[in-house]
Amino acid sequence: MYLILALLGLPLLTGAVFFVFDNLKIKYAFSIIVAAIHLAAACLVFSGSNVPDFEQWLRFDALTKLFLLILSNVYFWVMINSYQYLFFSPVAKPEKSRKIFYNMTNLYLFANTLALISNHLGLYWVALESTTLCVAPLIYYYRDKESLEAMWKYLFLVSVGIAFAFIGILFLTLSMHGTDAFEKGLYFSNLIANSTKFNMIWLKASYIFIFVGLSTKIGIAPMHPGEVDAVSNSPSPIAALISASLGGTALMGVLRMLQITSKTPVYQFSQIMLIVGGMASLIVTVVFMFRLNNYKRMIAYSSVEHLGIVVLGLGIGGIGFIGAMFHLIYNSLTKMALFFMAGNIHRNYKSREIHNVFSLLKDLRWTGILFLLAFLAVVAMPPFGIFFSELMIFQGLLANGQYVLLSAVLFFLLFIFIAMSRNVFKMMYGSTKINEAEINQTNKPFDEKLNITHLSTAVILCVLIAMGLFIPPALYNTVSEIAKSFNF
Amino acid sequence: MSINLFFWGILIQSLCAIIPLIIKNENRYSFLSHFGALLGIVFSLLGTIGNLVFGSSGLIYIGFNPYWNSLNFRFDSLSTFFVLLIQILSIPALLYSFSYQKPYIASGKKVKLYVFSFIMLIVSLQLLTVANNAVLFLVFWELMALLSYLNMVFENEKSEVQKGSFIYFVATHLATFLLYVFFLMLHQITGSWNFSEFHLVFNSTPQYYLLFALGFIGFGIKAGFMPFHFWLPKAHPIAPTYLSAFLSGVIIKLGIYGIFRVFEFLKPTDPILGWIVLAISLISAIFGVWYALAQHDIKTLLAYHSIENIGIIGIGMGIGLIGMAYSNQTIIILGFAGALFHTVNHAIFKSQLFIGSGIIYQNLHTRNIEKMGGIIHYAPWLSVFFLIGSVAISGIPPLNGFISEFIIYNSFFKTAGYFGNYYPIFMLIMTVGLALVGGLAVACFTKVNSIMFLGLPRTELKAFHVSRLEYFSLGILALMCIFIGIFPQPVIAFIIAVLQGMPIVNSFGNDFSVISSAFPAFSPFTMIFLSLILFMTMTFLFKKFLSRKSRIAKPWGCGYQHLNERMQYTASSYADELNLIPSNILMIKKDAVVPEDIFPKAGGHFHSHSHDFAEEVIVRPVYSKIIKSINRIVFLSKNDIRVYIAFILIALVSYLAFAFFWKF
Amino acid sequence: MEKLISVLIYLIFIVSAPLFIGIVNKLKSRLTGRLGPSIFQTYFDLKRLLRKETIYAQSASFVSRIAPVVSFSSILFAGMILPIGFYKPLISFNGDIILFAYLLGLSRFFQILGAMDIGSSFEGMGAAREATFAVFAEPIYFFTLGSLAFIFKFTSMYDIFHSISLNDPSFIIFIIVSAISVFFLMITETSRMPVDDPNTHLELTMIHEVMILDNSGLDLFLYQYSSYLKMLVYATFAADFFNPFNVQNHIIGFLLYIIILLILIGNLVWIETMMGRFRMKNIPRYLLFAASIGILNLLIYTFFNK
Amino acid sequence: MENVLNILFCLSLLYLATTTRVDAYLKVFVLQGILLFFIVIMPLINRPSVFTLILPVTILLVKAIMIPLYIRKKIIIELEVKRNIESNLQQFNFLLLTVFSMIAVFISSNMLAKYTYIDAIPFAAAFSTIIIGLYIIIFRKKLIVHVIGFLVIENGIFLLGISVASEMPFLIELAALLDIFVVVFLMGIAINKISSTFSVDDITALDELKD
Repeated sequence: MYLILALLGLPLLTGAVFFVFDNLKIKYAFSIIVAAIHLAAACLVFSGSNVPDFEQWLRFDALTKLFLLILSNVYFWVMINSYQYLFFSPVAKPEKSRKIFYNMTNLYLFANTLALISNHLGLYWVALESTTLCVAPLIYYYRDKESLEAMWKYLFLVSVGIAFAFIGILFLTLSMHGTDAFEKGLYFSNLIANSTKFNMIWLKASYIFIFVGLSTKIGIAPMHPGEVDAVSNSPSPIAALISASLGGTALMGVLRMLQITSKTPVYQFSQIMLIVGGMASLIVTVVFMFRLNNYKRMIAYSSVEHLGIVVLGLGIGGIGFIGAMFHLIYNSLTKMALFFMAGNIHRNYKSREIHNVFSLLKDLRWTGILFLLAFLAVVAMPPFGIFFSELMIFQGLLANGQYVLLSAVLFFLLFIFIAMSRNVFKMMYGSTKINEAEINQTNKPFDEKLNITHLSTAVILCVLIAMGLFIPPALYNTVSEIAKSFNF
Repeated sequence: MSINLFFWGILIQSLCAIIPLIIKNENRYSFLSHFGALLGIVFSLLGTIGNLVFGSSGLIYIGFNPYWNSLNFRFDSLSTFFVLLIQILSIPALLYSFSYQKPYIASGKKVKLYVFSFIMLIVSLQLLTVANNAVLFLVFWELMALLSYLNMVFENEKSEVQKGSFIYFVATHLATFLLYVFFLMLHQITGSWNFSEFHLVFNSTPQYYLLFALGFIGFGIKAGFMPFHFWLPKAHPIAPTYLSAFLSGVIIKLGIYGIFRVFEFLKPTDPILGWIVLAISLISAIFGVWYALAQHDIKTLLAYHSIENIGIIGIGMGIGLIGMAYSNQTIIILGFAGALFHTVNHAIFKSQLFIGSGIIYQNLHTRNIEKMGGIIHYAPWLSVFFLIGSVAISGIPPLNGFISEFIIYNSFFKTAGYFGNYYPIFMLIMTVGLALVGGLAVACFTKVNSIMFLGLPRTELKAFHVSRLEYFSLGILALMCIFIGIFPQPVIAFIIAVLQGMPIVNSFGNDFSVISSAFPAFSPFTMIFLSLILFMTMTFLFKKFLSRKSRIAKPWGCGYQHLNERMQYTASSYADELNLIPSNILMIKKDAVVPEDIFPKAGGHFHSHSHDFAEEVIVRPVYSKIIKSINRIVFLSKNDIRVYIAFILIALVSYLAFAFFWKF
Repeated sequence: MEKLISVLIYLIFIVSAPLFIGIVNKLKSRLTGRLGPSIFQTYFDLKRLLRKETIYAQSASFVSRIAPVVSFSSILFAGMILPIGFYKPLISFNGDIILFAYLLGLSRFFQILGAMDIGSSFEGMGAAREATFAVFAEPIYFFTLGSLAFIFKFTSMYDIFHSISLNDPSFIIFIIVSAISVFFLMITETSRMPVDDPNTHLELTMIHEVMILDNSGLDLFLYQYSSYLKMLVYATFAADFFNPFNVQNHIIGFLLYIIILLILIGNLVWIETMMGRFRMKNIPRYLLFAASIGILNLLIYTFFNK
Repeated sequence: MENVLNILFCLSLLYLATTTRVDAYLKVFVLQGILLFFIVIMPLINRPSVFTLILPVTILLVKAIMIPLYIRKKIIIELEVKRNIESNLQQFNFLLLTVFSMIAVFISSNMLAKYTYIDAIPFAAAFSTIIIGLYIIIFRKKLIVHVIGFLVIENGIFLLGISVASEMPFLIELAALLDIFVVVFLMGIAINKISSTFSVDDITALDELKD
């Protein structure tokens, strides 16, 4: 019982209480404690201690355990780095946006955890909608034109998307009509148990609506722009939070629907939908990667690409499915590392344009190296985990005999690699076009002290390498349990 | 026992790599890490030799991953050969890198990252050749590419360094993608990740040719065969010289190691594959050396020579492949022995030439040979070592280059002998091709030596500082060249031992008496070359004794007394006639301003530059076409919210239509 | 005993090298109506050079001191491989045709370096031309000798030449074809008339002469002697193709060898007096022509002899 | 009786398609709120228990009174917004589009009604409301109109919920309504900020975020 309290009660309470306080230091301390407790609870849940399911309202199967661990891990790291960020971020009128920062993050944690562990589709929907509401003011942190526009677009697009998801839920109830499951209501356990008795047409329609609706939040093309604008204009801890954890929660809905349709003839269709979604996001990323000049936007598009690969892996099934699960874990870690370092660069170079940032390796010694390592992680260089998960997904593609698809994926990945490395290396070394000497006088010297963001990024990268080569047995068991529940 | 000695050595090296990150003082950590790594290499060298002598082909497990099962290492004969090559070559490379970085440290450049990545590069190379699990192999393969990239950006202020290293990084990444598919398909067919289980019967797998193509092109890009070599002339000149010496001496050989593994996995029994490999290698050899002839930048020239030597190694492997197709053991042995021997030779003399050019670069700060000249008067010993290197590389008798080309010539004659019908004609073409390559190499290296070292210095030269350490590393390599040239027997015995261990050789019957008969007799060589050198010293002493008086005077020059350095032959004029023949392939662009009036005033100038065919005609247009077509997809880029909502509607409608009209 | 005879033959070969050129000059002057120098004039020149003082250029380094020695001794060793007068040569093992070609390559390498060492544009021009024509000479050698090696499946000089038996008519075609291309190889390598005029003194036209322009005294002695030796080596190489009726008796063999040499001299002199020089630009084209003849006889063999 | 209310709902949609003035949009939205109230009340007439009445009353309260008041007070009066809604598609084409889509929806819902257990008219009405709501968002420039379009979509979804007579637990319905209200509330604040920072409140101003 105390686990539920830790997971849900505490964040809600602190979120509400903080409306009264406005001393930032206490708020920071409190939210770190809450985050730590939440992480401890998530680990306990992950390692199998049983939790009451509130007469079917909550559900703790392997999938929720994994996603819960990802969420709390991301939230913990973001909270640690948020204070460092709040004080130095270049904001015109900081105190107004700082006041509501910690309230919204705690409420976000509450809504997100509720969405993950809810067993009822409607409850999941409401929690997802409330996460959007919590995140919207956080995006508007900088209080300038871009962040306002990003917040508006994100809010509008995602709420329209989620409205379509609600239509999907209604279609699901329609498909349940006339069967005994109808009385038992929209509980996942009930839906998964007797999904074979549903009406196939409505099930297919509900799958489409839910997939399209939720993909605005996950960031799968062609519904990705809202997500990309939000991530590229929000402060970097929030950007890390959105791209690392929010994508996963929305993906939970799609996974649940996949689970429901897994025993029915609609399964092949839902897999094709996922593959199409995955490929579309890869194409979109390739197209935009060559045209952009803002490194935060570049990282946003790389998260669209990686979530596209995850969805592609889910659509393939078998070893590809397992690869997609690992890819999700590794992607959340890499995104955090990338965004923290991007935050550092933004703070020192005061601009998000790539051509204004140069000789990173020389001036910001630590940030440069860590940003380079994070970039190598995101581009699937071996010691880091993403290389192994992508290899599993390629293996799944081959097992299905999709040679054409595999070569297309490799082609896109190569060109994304070319575009991204061109941008990152332009930032890394001295810019040859502008005469470096007179530029240096203007914004020198950078304060390159070793602060907490560097330490946390370094720890994240080490965890990424360790988890890449030697997968912990608990994780292996959970992932194979999930695979069994999707009957692979 | 010897295996954990090897791993102890690796441990020491990686520790020394981490030293620079701890110690602050530049000179101290550079000294400590370099000589610590040397100690580590000696340890692992003893380990490899130990287990070669005692022979242990067991698997060494370092961990278990649920999806890639056992991550293990194996010391089979081929990997021991390449590990030994890497370890022997890394000794002079490390010595030279230490002295190369000294002036840079003095001028206050932070070399922490580069020392770390160079030593880790050596460690990852050694582990790469010994890795037995495909995923572990891929991990170390990418690590090698990454670390050599990190090392290549030593002087990253210059834009050409940024461009060249970027092209290198993308090329290796492209090669790795091909290898992903290659190893995944092999895993799918054989169901295991270990190299030892990757052997496949030829006709059982439909995708056999696809697999061969993937493997060959994947490793060929790294080795530098002609059509996929575009990154090599871009990456070598900009890399710091100790890295380019190591890159072309050792890292390219890993492409060859990979191709040997491809032969081992697929055991090709179709001679056409052999012919394809032969054709590609002949083209790489001939055009490699012809491009080298047209270059003015010493390191690009040496890079193209690496392509030529890789071509010669490829010819040896092609012959071996044909032998495998007809399962005739003598041909296999001759072909592969020639290839392996030339790998050793090339690693030795190419590192020597690169180190020499590096020393010159450090003193003259230019790589353009047209600005050099007359260095022999300032650094005689350096020019002696460079001369030995260039005589060896063009395959001239007393030195080691000749021995490996001799084996390959013999394999031509033996192949023509064994298989009747058209083989003699093709083998004749191969012999003449190789002879042409030899002739061009002679022309190219006479050009390089004479323009750089002999004659009058084109830019005034003051002091020419070469540290004792550099002389020592050049000395080791020169001695190796001469020793192998005159006493090839020990290296031949070692290569025969390696060949016996290779499954592709011993699976066609293992009565190794046939091997000794297949090999041409090497005993006369030692006798001939020794007497040749003895005769030369005798005549030289005789000449010195007989000519009682010799005088130094102005060069004759048919009576014109005021010879100055601008009247000398330059590199482009020397090679001009030879470059005219394939001028459209070499794509030589000449811009010359010729003063017309009778008494011409100053201002005339001549500059010729050759562009790389593969890059200008294949890589650049394809790349720009793809980028153009990507940018043409513009409709996605309107950032108006109504367009986003319209996307949602369109996606919804199209999915619904697709769902209800799709028949399943 | 066998070894002793071949050593003796080899010594005669070395001593008589200048004589060969002497006879050629004598015959040439006779044909052009001049009395011409005595056939031993070349020996006198060599003796004169021995006494002369060797002068080195300022810009010359140790390379120009060792270059004549290396090129002289490598041609000497190349001579050892050739079966002179159909005798078993001093060095003969499987694959010595490759050693022969590359030894000549070694002498060429150091001769070019010696020329470039002085740093004057004349030597540079000679060296560049020498390097270019050498690139085309090697294919001719390998085409002719290689095709014979493939036909007879031997790779040693002595075995190849001994397996040519002229009594079988199809072999006569091979011999004639390869003789033409080898004759052309001889002319290019030893810089005789159609490719390069040996006794011209107009620097712009010289190839071989200009490389040794700046050498004097003992160096010139060594270079002159090695060019005479090279001439005799290529003449013997050309002569060896005509091993008539696989004669066993050595004395008759040696006499036959001398007769063939004289015929060769006649040929050489005839061409030198009759023909002018080729233009420098299209010499590579002639060399390629000579090389393509070589491949002809292999085609003949493989296709007709099925 | 429900069918009559649904048809009235479709009529309100058609009216939406024709008007060009903003406060007309608002009036139609209020009408739809009232219609929804009656549709929900209709089946509950025969068993009037307080508990079941909470839902329709909240719908009436939220949809008919609170949101319109909020929009009218906060947006139209404070910002003296220009009356007409600029649209980037002539009115006539927009009307044609809505009519065609409604026809298509009605045909397809009849076809569906044969196979599966749904009654055609309410389903068609709900679905066409959703689609028309989308058209309003896509083809109008004003931000307020976008909000109203979003609310029309919410009405459509609610109508769909009722027509499917889903046993959605009471708490979830209420939470959904609450969510919608908060979203509109946030959008209202956002529009305030946009019109103050961008000085013009139609969508074309929002193109700062280039790649």
